[in-house]
Amino acid sequence: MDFTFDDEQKALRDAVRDLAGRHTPASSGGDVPVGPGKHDAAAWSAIADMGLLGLAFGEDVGGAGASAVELSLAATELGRGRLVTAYADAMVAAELINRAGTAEQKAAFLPDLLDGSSLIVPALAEPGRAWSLAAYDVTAEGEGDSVVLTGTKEPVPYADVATHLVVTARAGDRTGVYLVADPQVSGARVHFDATPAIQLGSLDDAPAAIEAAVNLGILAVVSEALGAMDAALPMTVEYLKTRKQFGVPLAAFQTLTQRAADMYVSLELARSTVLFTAMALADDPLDSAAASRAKVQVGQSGRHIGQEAIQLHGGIGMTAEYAVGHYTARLTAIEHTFGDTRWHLARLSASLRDYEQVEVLRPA
Amino acid sequence: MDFTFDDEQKALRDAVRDLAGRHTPASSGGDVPVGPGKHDAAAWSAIADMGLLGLAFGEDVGGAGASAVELSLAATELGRGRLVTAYADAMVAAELINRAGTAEQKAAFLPDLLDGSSLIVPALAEPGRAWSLAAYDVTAEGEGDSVVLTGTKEPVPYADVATHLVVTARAGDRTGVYLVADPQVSGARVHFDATPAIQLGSLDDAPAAIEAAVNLGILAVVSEALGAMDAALPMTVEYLKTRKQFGVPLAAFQTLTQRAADMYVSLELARSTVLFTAMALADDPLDSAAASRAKVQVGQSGRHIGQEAIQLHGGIGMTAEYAVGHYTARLTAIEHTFGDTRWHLARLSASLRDYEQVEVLRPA
Amino acid sequence: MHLHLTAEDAAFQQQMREFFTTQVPQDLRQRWAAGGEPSADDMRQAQRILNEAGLAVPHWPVEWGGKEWSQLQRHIYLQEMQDASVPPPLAFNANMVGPVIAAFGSQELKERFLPPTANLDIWWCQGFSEPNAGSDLASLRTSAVLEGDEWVVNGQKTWTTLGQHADWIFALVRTEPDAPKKQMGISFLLIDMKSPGVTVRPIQLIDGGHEVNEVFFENVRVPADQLVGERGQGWTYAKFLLGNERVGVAPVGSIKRRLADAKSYAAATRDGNGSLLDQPLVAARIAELESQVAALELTVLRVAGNSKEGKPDPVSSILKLRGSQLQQDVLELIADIAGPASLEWKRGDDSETEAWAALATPTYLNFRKASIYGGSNEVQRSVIASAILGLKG
Amino acid sequence: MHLHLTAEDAAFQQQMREFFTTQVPQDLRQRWAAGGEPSADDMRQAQRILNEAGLAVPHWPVEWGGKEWSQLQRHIYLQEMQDASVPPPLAFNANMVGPVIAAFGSQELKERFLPPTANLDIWWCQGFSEPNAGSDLASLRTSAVLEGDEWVVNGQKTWTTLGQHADWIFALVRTEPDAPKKQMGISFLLIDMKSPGVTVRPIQLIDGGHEVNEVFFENVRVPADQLVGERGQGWTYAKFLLGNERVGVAPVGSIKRRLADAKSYAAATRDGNGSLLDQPLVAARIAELESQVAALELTVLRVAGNSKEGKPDPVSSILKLRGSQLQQDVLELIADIAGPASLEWKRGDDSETEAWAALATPTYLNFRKASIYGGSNEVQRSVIASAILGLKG
Repeated sequence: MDFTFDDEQKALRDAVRDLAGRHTPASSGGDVPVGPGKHDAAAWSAIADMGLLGLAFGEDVGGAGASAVELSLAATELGRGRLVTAYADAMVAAELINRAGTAEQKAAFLPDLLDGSSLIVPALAEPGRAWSLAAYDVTAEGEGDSVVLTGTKEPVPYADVATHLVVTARAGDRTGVYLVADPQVSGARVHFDATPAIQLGSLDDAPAAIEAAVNLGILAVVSEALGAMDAALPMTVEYLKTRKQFGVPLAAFQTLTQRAADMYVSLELARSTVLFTAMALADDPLDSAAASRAKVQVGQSGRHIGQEAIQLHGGIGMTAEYAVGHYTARLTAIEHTFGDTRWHLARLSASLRDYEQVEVLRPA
Repeated sequence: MDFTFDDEQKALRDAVRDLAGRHTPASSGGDVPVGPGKHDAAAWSAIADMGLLGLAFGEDVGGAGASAVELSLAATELGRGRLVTAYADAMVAAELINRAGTAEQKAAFLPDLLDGSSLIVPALAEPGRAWSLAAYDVTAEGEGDSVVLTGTKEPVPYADVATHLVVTARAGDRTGVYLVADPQVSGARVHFDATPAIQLGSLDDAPAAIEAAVNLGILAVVSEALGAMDAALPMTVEYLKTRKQFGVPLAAFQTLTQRAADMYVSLELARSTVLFTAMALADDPLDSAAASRAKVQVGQSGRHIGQEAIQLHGGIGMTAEYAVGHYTARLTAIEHTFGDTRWHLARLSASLRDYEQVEVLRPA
Repeated sequence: MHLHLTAEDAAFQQQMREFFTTQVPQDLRQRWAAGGEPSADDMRQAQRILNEAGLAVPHWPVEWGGKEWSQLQRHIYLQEMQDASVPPPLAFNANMVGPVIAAFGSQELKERFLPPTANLDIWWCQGFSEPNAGSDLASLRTSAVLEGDEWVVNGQKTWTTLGQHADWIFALVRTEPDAPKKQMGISFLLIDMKSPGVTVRPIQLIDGGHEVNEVFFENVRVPADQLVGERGQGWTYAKFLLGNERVGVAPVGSIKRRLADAKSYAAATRDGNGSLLDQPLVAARIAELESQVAALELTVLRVAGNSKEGKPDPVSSILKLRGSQLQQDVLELIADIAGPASLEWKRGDDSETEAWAALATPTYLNFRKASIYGGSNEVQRSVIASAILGLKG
Repeated sequence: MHLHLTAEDAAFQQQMREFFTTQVPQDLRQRWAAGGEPSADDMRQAQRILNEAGLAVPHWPVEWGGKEWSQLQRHIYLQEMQDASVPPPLAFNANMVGPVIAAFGSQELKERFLPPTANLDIWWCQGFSEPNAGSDLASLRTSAVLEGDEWVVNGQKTWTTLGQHADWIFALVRTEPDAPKKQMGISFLLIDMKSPGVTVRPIQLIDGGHEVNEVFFENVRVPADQLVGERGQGWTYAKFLLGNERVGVAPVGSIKRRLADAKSYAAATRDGNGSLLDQPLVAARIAELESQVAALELTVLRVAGNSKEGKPDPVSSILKLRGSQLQQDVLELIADIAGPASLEWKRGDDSETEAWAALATPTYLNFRKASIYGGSNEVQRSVIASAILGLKG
């Protein structure tokens, strides 16, 4: 059990931090974009060129042959830099293809995805429905190469810039995974009307593939959240040191500094959890309990730090000119991505009887 | 809608406050009792003599013909004075007899209970079982005057000083209410072994009687909790003002004073809720939603104030010589009496669909 | 101690309910209920309907349109208005500048300004905060120098809510720069926003909205008779105004409205073969918030009677503090119920995402202001600690 | 970044687990697991078994019984000890006075005291806090005046944990009353509790337990060679000691043990036809605590390597702060699971209430101390704010 980065990992972290710094969206001067942003194509090219899309995938399918640890490390820096890209989404799509697809399907789609030639994102959410790993309202008919999909997926982040979608759909009473090229997209809505699709692998393999892929997506977003929190806290601390009120710096108000200390605790708990989860998923992509616990801890730390970062900034923290609000907005979105804290607590609740204690020290 | 006490209510409050002050247990000097105390017989006589047992009951059954409002007001003062008596328990027993009993049964048992000649407490809890309004493990066989009970109730607070018990027991697949004289008591455990009992009223009436009686018990304990919180906060504030550390009063530490302010908010929210609940139950003893909301609000306020009162006192707050710890112990016991916050949230959850909003402004 | 409304108050409640739900157009109320950026036209229309019925400024002096309602009636009025999703009378007019002019203004100022203020013919905004004078208002630097019968104003105000719609601004300006204490030497000035030298610059917020602004004054000339009350007494009037601001400071009616909405959203959000309302953790959270909001409403009702005109009971700090917390908690719940649908802030034309779900996150983010503006929760705690508990802090 | 234990560490873990579960008698461990007031005999027996195996003071210098373990091994040792419910070596001996004597004492003092300290032949207690010197330790007033080759000690100490069992006390005393700063002029003195003039008075706590005491000194004569290190340097030694105290400051192993117990209690508590563990709110609370405790344990593992001997990383304040919170949360959960059964603290002979349920509330109340003693959570936050974040506070 070792939490230290080796030299290669440090070099990767530094390189991604540089990249992210160069592409960080402006937050001052006139209208700056707020809310869910447009995919940053320039940043995406840089990400693809640096090989960050392939970090967690084997060289046999066009990946870099590193691991989920390196993916997490890169995603943390992208989060720190507030980059708006489909990184986590593409990782889910890639893992869906990687785990559900046949050898031919992997060869056909993965290398292009991992080198950035294509942009594939998952279509999971259905309008009017709570988060679920299963599909209900989009249905698949037929098998093999003659499958058609019917129904609506929404929202599908980055659908507007995707070349393909990986879609979960109901097949009888099960959920399968399907690939659609050139989808019919309107904003974040994708409608299928007997739309031709390719079934990825078998229905038997689909549930595990979805679980592993979403776990990897969770790792990407909690890592991104770690980067966001790791940036929001120092900004807040700096503001407390420099901003004066009633003639003294805000740091003279003990109630504020004690709360900053609590934010630090939340941050460090999240950091340990994210790093561990990266290692755990690198070891076992189906360690869904680790993924759920990460989502819970980061959900709670992220809400705490995001809300307090704004509150401690005061009115200024509400403005688009201060990055702290953008971080909070992103942390809020991450909470609602791939299942919220409640969903993950409910999932963990279902298996409490299977073990006595959570073991984090594991013999090889 | 009016929250002000009339002159009679004020006079009652003052009289009970005096009474409670005279019987407040010592908390300094040598060994003082901690934890669930022995029933204070002297205080009990004084309570009975003042007519406080009969406040919520009609004159026809030997009561004072006041209402749940006056009961709440008295219980608040008993809580402020930290009196250890079976007040809430006796109120539950009285309401069980009052609501489940036949006219003869009421006449036989209520006047004695309400004037203090007898001490009747309810036996509800069963060992190894979570809180429940229904009985499971104590069973009743037979009907009318030839009923026998079998099984164990535990803990039964004040069983050791009770002249009679009102017992819930399983009759087939329903729960009935039974009266047992001279029970076989060992500590807080009561064992029935084909023990003769009198069935109070019919099985049909039992569920509503239990619900109303527990509602009244909830009112008594949340009122007591209000008195405890209302005493613990000023003690804590006084301590902050007088205790010095690093050469200045604790009140100079903003993080402590801001937390005292939050305690005040918790206290006032609880106060409003308790007063309202008294009025609501006086109006409708079966307003279980009001009782549950009171248990939730007072549960949260009580835990908050109890824990912070100790923390703000520091080490001193942990000692039996400071009353603040006794209040916290009692608030903790109240949380676990008549269903905890979780139990009441679960009960409220079951009926969320029955109304759009909680209406507290009610036309006559 | 009485549980029930008197027959009179119950009738009043019915009357208010009927008025708000029948006299204010439903489409207007639906737009307001939907949230998002408020429409100035809708706000004007609503206030004029209310004013015509004598319901826009019930707490003003009777001669200027007030009613002599009890605090309970005032609560019922607000509660029913919020429950019916009627835009409330603009606070800057009804709760801030109006009462100040009515209490301290000359007869001439009253006649000139109060009727159009009540009818929202003048849209007022507030010029108090400055970039370096937020919670510490007494540090303000905007200056007004008397030249002949005109004040010449220079400086900058900020956090000017809805200033983009405003016709006039009421501003605190420093008229006596050499006053011995910084609270002294401040005056309360009424300024036409169309005056040359006034510039409004929007501040963009993290939800994308433009509801606050910076207002710049560059040699703005203001007729001397637009100074309210006495020169140098602006601090006194501001405290009076901020006291009024706290009345009805916990928007209980709208919190309840939103919580009822949350419940219906949860029931409408499908989850497996049921709905989110079947999820025990969601249901318990709603039940808990209902209990907590009820406690707040009861506290509002209990302490409302304590407020003294112009000198708010410090207990009102409870209402502001707890009200903002619960408002934020309910909006957080709604965003969580929206779940994945909350990721899309702007719906396309044929979107199947519900409007409330798309608005959930920006609304949640927008209302982080509730614990900052109008006296932050830290300030409210300090008021409670010092004024109620006697702790200096 | 490596997930798995090395083969060596895994073997070490097995070795510890086997030792604790086979070499420490099960009945002793069961009594410890049951909680309640600790038995001095059990603590002595356990420490002597550990010491005989060289496991009582692994962090001491090797020549006095230490092991050169890695921080991870130290964590595994603690974790396995706590998981097996083995009473840990007495902190006053193993973590406090022992390391101080080893670092600053004369060779003579080391030889005289370290072996019996490791073996709990001497039971030490701590004489630091005074009635008016708690968090503000430098204000202490207990005095020691040199008369010939003896110190004459007068004064009072308080919060002396388990002082009723103690043979000796290590005390901070003021030897230089005229020192320019109050931190100066303090010395570190070893005092035999059987000395004439030493009186111990128990302080009763709200859980009914007698675990802390007041200790009075009235003209107590102490041989001069029982002053550790240099006269007037007591403050330096105390800081060193308090630094050591924070090592292993989050009792993760015992929190996990208790949480696992809580889960089994919930599963064993009947609720209708199922158990409390079937209640979604109970299950979610357990799942949440498991996640939070895992985050704490991972943080312990991550930052353990950062600690520098004698100068604790301020990050250890996280562990103390969060450790005490989670410890308290788990005990609160257990009291809630006990529910009505928690109302009975003392069971009669034929009681059917489980022992854990009867102990739940006193234990919950007792551990409110966790956020007060050993540097309150407010102090920990101040350390984080100032030493890590650079905020003065």
